[in-house]
Amino acid sequence: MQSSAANLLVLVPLLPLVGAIGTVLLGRRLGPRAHLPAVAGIGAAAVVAFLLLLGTANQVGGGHGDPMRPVEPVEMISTLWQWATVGDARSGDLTATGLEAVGAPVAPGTADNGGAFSIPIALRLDPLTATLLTIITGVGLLVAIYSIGYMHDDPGYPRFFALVAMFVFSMSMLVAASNFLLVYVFWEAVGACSYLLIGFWYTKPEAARAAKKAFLVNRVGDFGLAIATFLLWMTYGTLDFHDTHLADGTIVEGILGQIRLADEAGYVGGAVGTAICLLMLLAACGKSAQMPLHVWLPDAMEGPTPASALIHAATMVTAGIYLITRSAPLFVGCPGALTMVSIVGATTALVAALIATVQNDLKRVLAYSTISQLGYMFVALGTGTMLGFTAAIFHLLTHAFFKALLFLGAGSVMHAMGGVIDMRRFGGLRQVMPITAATFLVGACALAGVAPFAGFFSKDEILAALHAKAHPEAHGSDHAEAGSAGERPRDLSGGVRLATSLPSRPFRPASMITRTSRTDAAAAHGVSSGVSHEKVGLDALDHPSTWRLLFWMSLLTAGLTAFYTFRAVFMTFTGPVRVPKEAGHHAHESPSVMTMPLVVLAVLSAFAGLVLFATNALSGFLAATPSLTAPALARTAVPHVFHWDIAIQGTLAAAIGIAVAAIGHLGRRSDSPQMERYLGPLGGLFANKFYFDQIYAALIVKPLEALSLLTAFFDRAIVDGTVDAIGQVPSAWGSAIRRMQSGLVQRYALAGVVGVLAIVLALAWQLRP
Amino acid sequence: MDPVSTTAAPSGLLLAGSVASLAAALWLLLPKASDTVASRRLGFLLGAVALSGFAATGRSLGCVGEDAVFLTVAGIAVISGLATIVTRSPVYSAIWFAMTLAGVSGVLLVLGAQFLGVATIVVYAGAILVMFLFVLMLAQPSGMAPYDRVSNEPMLAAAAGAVLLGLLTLSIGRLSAAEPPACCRMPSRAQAVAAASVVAPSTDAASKDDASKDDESATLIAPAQPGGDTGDANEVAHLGAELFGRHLFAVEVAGVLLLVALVGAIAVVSRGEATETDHRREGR
Amino acid sequence: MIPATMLTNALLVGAVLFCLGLVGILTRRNLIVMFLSAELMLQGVSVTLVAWSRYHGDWGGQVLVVFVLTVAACEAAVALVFVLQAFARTGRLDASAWQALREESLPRVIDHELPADDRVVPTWPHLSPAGVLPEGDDSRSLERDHV
Amino acid sequence: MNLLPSAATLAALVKIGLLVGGLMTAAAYLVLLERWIAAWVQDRRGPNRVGIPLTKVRLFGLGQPLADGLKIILKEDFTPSHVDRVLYNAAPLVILAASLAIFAAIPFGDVLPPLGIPGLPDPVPFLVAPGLDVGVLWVFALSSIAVYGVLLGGWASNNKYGFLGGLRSSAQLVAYEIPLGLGLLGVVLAAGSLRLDTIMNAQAESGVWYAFAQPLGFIVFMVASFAEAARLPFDLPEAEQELVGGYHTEYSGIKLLLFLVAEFLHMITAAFLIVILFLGGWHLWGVTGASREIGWIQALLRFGILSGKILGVIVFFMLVRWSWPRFRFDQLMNLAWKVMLPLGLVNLVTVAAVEEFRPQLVAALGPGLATAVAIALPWIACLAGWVVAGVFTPSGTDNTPILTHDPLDIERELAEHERLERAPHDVSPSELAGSR
Repeated sequence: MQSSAANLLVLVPLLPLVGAIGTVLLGRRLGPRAHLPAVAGIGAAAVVAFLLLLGTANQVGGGHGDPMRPVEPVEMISTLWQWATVGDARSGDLTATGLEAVGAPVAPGTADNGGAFSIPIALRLDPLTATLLTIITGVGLLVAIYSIGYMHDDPGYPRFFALVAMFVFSMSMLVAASNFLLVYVFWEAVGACSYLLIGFWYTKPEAARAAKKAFLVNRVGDFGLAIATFLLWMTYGTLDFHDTHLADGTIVEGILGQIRLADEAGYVGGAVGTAICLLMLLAACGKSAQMPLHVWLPDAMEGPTPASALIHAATMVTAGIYLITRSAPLFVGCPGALTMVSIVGATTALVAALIATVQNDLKRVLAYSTISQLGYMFVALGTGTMLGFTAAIFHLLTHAFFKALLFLGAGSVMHAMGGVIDMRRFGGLRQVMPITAATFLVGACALAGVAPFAGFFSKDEILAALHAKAHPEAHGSDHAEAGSAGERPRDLSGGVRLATSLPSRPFRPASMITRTSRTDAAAAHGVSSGVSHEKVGLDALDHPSTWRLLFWMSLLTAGLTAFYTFRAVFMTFTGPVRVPKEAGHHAHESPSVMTMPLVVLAVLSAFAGLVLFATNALSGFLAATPSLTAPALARTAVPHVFHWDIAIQGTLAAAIGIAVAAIGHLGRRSDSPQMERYLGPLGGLFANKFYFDQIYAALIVKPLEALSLLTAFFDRAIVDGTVDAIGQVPSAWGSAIRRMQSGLVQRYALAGVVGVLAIVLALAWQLRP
Repeated sequence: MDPVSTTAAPSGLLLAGSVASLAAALWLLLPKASDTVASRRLGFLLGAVALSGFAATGRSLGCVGEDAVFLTVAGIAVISGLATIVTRSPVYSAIWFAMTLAGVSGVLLVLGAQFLGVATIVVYAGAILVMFLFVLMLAQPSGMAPYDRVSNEPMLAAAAGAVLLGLLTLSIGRLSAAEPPACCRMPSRAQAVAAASVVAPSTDAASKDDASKDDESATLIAPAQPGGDTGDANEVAHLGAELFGRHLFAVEVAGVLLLVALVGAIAVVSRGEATETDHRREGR
Repeated sequence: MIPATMLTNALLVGAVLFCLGLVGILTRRNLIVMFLSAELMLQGVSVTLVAWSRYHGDWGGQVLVVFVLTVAACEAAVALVFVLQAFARTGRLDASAWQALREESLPRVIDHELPADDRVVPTWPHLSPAGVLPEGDDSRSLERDHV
Repeated sequence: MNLLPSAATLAALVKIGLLVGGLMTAAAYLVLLERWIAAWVQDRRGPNRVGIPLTKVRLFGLGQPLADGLKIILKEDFTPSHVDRVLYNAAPLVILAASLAIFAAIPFGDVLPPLGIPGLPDPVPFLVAPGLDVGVLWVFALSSIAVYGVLLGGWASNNKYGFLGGLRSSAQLVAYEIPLGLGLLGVVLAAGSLRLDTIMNAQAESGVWYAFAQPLGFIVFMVASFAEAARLPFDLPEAEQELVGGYHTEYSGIKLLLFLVAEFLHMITAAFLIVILFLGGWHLWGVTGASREIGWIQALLRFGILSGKILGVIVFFMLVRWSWPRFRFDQLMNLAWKVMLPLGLVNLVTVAAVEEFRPQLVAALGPGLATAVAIALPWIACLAGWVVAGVFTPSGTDNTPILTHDPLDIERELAEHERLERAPHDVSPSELAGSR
């Protein structure tokens, strides 16, 4: 089973890669059929991924049902080959002095690693990976099929498909890799694919600028991931997720290996742990477009719409979610960092939703919506509970469906409108393109959280997870068995102290913190002093009042989401029929190759949430993911309950939003006066996207430009000047000496004679009696 | 004569003076833009001083009587050689070089190398130099050109040549002043032959084979035969035996070299002439 | 066999000839005079070789001089051909006319300061013309202007 | 050191005096002889009037050389203004000195009886430089020095006739030295020595003159000697009809005399060499014998025979002069390089082969027959060479000039001249010195 599954796993990235290479090689020859290798590759990969998903589900067993039952982690590793092996990468002293100086002990089981450093090209298959692979390849396949119609006239047709296939390959590798370094590599690879696809129409200045912007902003996050990777290796002595059984019988414990996961104290907290987690958060912010690094995503809409749907809505932007989910045990060890994840997510979700309310560009509405929904997922991740993680993945799944659907629908509109995407310039399109309108409406309902569409259930789980954190007492009964775990003797001191601050009942995650970095935790509560207070402050954020605020922010965001979604629907598809003149005479429904994926996605958007929620398949399935089987996490598992109160709150918020949108826009001309005229100064703030770009320009770009000018001057005038001056020396010598090369043979001979004479004289002087 | 001269080692001062005056003389004599009659006369004077200085440094002026012929021919050779390189007119240069050849030939005869002395005249003066003159007269019928009235770096070259001569003189003087090193000592056989030839000139073992053909006793045109050495009464025969005995292969190679040079010269020339005739044919 | 004094005498003569030839080949610019100087050096070498040969009573030196003569003859033949070809190209026997081997950007070395030709140009005897003069350029003289 | 001249030196001085006096006289009277022969050949009267001065005694005109000499000596020694004075004056001296110095190595044979003078060998050889091992080379060396006289005289005259004459002369002399040397080498090979007296003695002892033993060598040497002496038909250097007077056009008075004397000395030298090398020297079968022990009568006889032979050769020279027309220069060069050189090589190889296998021949055939074969083989080679040369050498069969254009086309001549003026370096030496 393992070997065959592993072999199949290799196929998932390999097939798109082959497709990409085939497209590159054969693209010109195939002409209008250049999509064939890529689509075939992605399609085959999708089939394989689905098979793997089924296989994994089979192995997990029933999967559904009792969350209290300890779940056996399901993990299959296939090591293809060793990429690089270094005998002793650590000089030895570094472990002794450097890390101790930081104050963080080397985690147990890593000191005997001897600094050996090896990078295996290892792929892993676990429920999380299988789920994501299915999403990636499935959505990728649909997008690729859609693109056949969308891109049919483009001169870069083969290039587009090669890039899409390459992206699917990179993304599959990213989620299938079992090593932080490989993750980093493919993290960069998807970034590169994203860059190339945003700048697909590179002759367009806006596209080129947007690509550059996306790339540069992503660099900030990538930098965080790089540092995090370094720190991980310094801390744990390995970068592997999995345990490695060496030939001599010893076991190198992987960071997310089952040995370390089983050990409560296996993860470093404190300064180092928090730093690692915050750096990972930074990386996730970059890739998943969270504040303050979200600015690239709206601009990335300059790329082809299928690329936007695939990369900037459904898959690549979820890489941050994946990273945090995968590193869940690390985050769980650092509650401050976890809380920061939620804070960042909630803030992003709210701000992006606010901005989205005033956007007139259909794709930009969807882009900000994406940012907002990703923020939602971050909020869920930040709860640090089993419910939160599964909710985030659940929302990721449903969001992939409905956001891809919405983007493709927007692309369909754009395709029909001759490239015009400004909602004010068209209207009433439901009569022109009914399939697009219907599927778009399904997607909008899903996004807005209208029951029983997919978004409703996933959003409900997120709100539930938040609510559980905000009101731990309300969910107390669900944590019955968690309390006994917290009373283990080694956790007692920290747990008791925390218990004093939270008298109602001991809070599990907090007790875990005290276990891993108890001195810091003690310092945070004033028992002892002398350690950094910032960390105390950060951990102190993990307070129900904070979570309460975050809950309400999320609820507000849900309402806003419903508003801007239906605003877009109403502006585009209702009211009198108007078509911009760029559309010409072919303002018609898109071809079936484009509408078919829409329909498929619409079906998925409509029913996936209900099916998954009703069967509770996803949470049971994901619980077998090794990362999520950490004891501290597993203890937060709750029985599968539908929270009516929260559902009602969410639905209410959505209904209010839809109602406001209907009041403002239903049946009106889309170019009529907008809602934002009631917003006053806030309208300007939203329309200018909270002045993020301007703030960045003023705070970072301008000083950097000034610094660049300065350094450029330094480089050109002083460094280059010095180098040139040094270069001038031999040049001057040369120009002086080459005057001797007059071409007159006699002078050459004279020089020779003089030289010989000098030698003879020297010899005579040496041999003198 | 005593092979090891009793005079002191060449004084450095004398040598330095000789070198300096030779350099100055050469510089003054070589064709330059700033030539005057006076400077050339001074040059000649300095040249004479320098040459006598070198001769004195060489410490070989002890016996005029026996070396008179040698001194004469050597003087002719050296002075003509100097004239060869300082004369403006290339034709005169060639004539002076012919004089040098005569002098060198004389030196060789004095040294007892009859064949080489005469062969030098035959080959050099008779063939090579005539060809040079031929070409000179064809190429430059007026005799003198602007580039014959200037020199290339006369000062440096004169200094280099003078210093080189000084070094050579120094080493030659040291050669005679010191005991001859082992490598330079006469072979014992040669010593024995020399001793025997002094006692009984006609019993030279080396010349016995040819004695039947050798009707004349050893009276040579070259008066300077120190020690009555008759070892070269059959000089040509010996040289021939040496050439065609030990060095036969080298002689063959030299013959091939001559042939190759001949063919090469004709090839280069006739290619030029071929174009000439082509040109003519075209013109017809 | 010759005594050591004769040896040093001859060596000195050889050295002088050699050095004079060296100076000549370095300074004189007429190609043929340069060759003469080279031959002068060869003469110096020949004298030296013969002197040593006679001093040692060994024939090798004289044999070598025979080869020197041979090589000189070859050299003269080939060199004269090349000199003639060179003359055909430049119209001069000037070694400095050949400067193509110089550094690319360097200017050609040109004699700026030539000594005045101080020789007296004699007046030529003129005969009264007889017969019909061919049509032609009177300024073009078929005579050499001077020796 | 005895400052008095030794007996050998004194003897040499005496010989030199005798030689110079005799040669000068001979040269003068050979001029008379030539004029007589010219007159005889052309069937007219030669000089027959000048006899003893102030008397009516004519003596068949034997006084003519004296009168000629006196006249030419007393003429104005005119030096043109445009000549290179130094070389102009040096040239005749060079040529005369070289011509005279040749005789230092030429032996007159053992023509003196024993004198018994202490310090001198017995008999005293009538040879200025006895014991010169390289006699033949000496002759060569000095005849090549003589080239300088011609070359420099022509060049220094600053006259194009003289210049062309000088160039032609040098080219001719250099070219014919090679066949001359090849003819000589056969003799040297046969005799085994470079010494002329040894060669002479070898012929006397064997009784076979080399003219008979090496006919081809003899012919080659003879022709080359004519060319070396610049006698007709090879007198290209001073071809009167072409070059006015050749290299001595500008000379007059005593300098011209020196040139003329040198020419005659060349002829005498050539005659001497021919006689000594090929005609047995003083040897005559049945008359002189080959012994080295001779008395006065024998010595005088030998001297007479030698002189007679030389006179005969000179007369032959003169007869040839008045019998044959002049060669063209290209024919001259063709003859040297394409006929004489190969023939000389054939001769040399034949002689070398014969000499190499002579011991085997003697052993196989006996001395008499061996000598006959040794003589017959070179004759066969000679005939074969003659035929081959005649067949394969075009210039030997076709004497008409190879015309590439109409020689009377003045326009073309002018154009050609202009072309040559524009690019004087394009003229090849042979073209300049050639028939154009």
